[in-house]
Amino acid sequence: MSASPVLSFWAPLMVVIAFLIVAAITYTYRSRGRSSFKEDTEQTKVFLSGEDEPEAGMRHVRAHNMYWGFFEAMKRYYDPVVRAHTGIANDYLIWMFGLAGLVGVLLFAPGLF
Amino acid sequence: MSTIITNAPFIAVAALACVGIYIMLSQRNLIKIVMGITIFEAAVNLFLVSLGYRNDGIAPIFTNATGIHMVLPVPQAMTLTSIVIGVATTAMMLTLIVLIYRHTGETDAKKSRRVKG
Amino acid sequence: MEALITHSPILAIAVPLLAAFLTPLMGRLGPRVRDTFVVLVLAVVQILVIIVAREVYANGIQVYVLGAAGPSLAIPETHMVPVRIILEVDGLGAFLGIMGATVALAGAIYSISCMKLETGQDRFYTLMLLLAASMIGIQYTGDLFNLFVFLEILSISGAALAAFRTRFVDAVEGGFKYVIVSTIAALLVLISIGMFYGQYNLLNIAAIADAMQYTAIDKIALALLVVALLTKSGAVPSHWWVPDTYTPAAGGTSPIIYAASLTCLGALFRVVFSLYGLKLSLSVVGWVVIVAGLLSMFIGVTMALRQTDVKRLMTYHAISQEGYMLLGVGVGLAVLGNPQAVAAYGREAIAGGIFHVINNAFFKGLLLLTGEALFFQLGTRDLNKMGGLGRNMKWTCAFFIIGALAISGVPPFNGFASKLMIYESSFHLNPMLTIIALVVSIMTLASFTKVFQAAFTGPEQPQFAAVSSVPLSMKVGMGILAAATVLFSLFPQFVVDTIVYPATDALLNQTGYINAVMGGA
Amino acid sequence: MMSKVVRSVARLATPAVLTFGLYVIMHGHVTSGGGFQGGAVFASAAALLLVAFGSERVKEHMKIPALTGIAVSGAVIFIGLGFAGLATTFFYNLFVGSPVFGHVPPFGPAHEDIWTAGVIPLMNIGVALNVVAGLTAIMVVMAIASENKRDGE
Repeated sequence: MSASPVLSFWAPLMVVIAFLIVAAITYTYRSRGRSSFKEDTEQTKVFLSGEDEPEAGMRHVRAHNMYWGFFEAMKRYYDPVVRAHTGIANDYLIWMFGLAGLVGVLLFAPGLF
Repeated sequence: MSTIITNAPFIAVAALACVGIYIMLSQRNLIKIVMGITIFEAAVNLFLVSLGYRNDGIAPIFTNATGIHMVLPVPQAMTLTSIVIGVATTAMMLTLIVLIYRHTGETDAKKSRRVKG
Repeated sequence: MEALITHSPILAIAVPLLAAFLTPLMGRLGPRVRDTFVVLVLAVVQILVIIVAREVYANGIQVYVLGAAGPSLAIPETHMVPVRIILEVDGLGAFLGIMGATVALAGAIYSISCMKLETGQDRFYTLMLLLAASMIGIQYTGDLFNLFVFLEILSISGAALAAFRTRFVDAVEGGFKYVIVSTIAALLVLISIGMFYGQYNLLNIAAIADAMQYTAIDKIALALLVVALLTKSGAVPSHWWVPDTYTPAAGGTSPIIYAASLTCLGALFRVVFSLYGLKLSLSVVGWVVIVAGLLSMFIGVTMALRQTDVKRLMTYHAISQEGYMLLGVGVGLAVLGNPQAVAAYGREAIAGGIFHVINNAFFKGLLLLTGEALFFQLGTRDLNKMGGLGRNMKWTCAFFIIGALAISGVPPFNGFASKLMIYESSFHLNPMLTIIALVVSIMTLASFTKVFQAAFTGPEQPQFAAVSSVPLSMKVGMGILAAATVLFSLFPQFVVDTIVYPATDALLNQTGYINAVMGGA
Repeated sequence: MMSKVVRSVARLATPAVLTFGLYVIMHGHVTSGGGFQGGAVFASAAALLLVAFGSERVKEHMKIPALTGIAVSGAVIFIGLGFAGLATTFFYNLFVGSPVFGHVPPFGPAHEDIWTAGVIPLMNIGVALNVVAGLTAIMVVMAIASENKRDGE
């Protein structure tokens, strides 16, 4: 029962300590910030120019807006993959039997790899 | 000819399995899918029972009988267990189909589907 | 005490099984009695699996023969082969037993509050205990047919739990898909059992492994077993049922069903390593497992990115993380025939895969529970409707952050430790594997950032102003898994040396597994 | 509800079916059969009654909670007998040699001695209770479900 060669150089406690030190530094730095900032005043408004703030529902970036560019760029990958997830019970079974056939063929064709 | 007769159960197994798999893969009706599964299950059960068959064998309810061919009891026990489990799963599937029908008014796998992607 | 240790393997299965049938009787005494009873039983099971594990790690493989004149009387005097049902617990079984029992305990405690308003709770807890019993049974059994029976118990109880809230149409549909897929998987397992019995007249895994010839029929049986168990564990390309089933699973059961599918992954390892071992065409099966792992990782994570249902997103990650385990173990399997490669990186790869199994059961279970907590409080799983919930659901938010960082492999969490082991070792086989694994890890972080941003940050939404923190039992349930995650994160070296490497060595030592039952040197 | 002929025949046949089911259950350890087979025969009487008299009348006499109780007690008997053998091993046949089903049969063709096989006949009874109640409950529930649907349409 030997020690893992990979994990022997991995010390999570060190990372935790480093995180705490950085957090302490950050907190001290933050507390030295401008003392003129007051909560619940004009300063916290979203628009400095005094425009009306939109409602809470409008200010939040919704989940479906995220990574839009990624999906658009990967359209050629996503279209067939999403279409394959039909949700029809028969298709699940077709994939399963197909996979069984494929693995069976691979086992009987040694030398392929 | 005799090989055909001794292998007849296994031919039946293959035929039943093909029928079952074909129904499962091609029929969109949920109840027909369950029927296909049941036929496939019957094929598996027949396969197990035929494994234990011995020529001129008798029922294995003897204690240490010598000189008498007995069919193997273990595949029979396995088949019975599998039948019991089959009853439970079939009941489960049919119950869920009843519920799906109540929710959607459909027994078609495609039309009753509500989640995908 | 001695007797308890001897009988602990069967007790770990039989106690939840008996308790499952006593639960309806307890339910007549009142819900509090029943809930306490269920939690107590699962706590006892937890203690039992730890006793088994201690014994296994101290004294090697534990064999328990049911119905024999003595618990270790594997082969009767009048026979040459084992005829009774034999439980055989090796390092892997003990390891996955601990995983299953912990997740079941957390899920049961979580469910107390979460399911309080549902009807038919007696049946709910009965099914939950059956699921726990079958999960431990699959790991502990040394008998193929027994494995099939436990697989079927797992399928039926899992499907019933997935479909438990029958007022939701997606729950019923998820349960139906799960039951048909797992019935077919179990039937494929049964066919292969028949093939083994027809050839060797044996059902015991160790005895079949001893007699294994790797004939053409054994190859067919291997293909059926691999596909059935890959399907049950939810690997691409037959992962389709996973999101449909886990997403609507009621209360605290989604992590338990997930742990159950990880158990099926353990059964796959058992079949490949202990039943076939060096006799199978290693590179073919190894690369089948690796490719299945890569596909699971990539398709799982890319599909997860585009989901807007919070639990469905997490279930796609379940598939994706399963890919890491398959990758690690597949790398080890591909080089199993080469002792130098095994010593250099193969053992490390398998250990990484197995370590990832237990890590995932904890942090993925935690994430699924937070998803269910959001559903419990908001009545919706739609991320598009959420926002600003970090204000009112602080505990859930904290648990979510722990789980999300751990699953994305951010140091110092345990996900990083196990992924590091997989990266380091798979790099030796083929650098491409590591690159794909790293990219997937980044995309995992991206998609959990999306959940965090959409659900917990942002301005407070007026419709959720009245949302309160989750009840105590749900916090405790999530807390157990979070505590396990944090503990495993802080002391990965200890965990790997005490439980992961024994499990790995148990897989690699096929002769040991055979000799424990068959005797001999 | 079916016609009077059907109902009369069902009334006559039910005792015979039940007796045969009981026979199969109790002789499970010496002849073919056992708890599940006998239980299925026994429960088929419930199917007969359901067909002949309709679910309206049958469900008055077969309440689901009672059936659940019977099924649960059957399972508890089965696993309890397993626990009873725990002094030696789980599922150990502890009644061999005792007055309860304890005869040890001589070697050779079975002697149809019903007092053999130790715990196995008792386990058969447990299984039979479970199967009878379970199958009956399944049939009653399905019958009620189909009746409800008919009202709804």
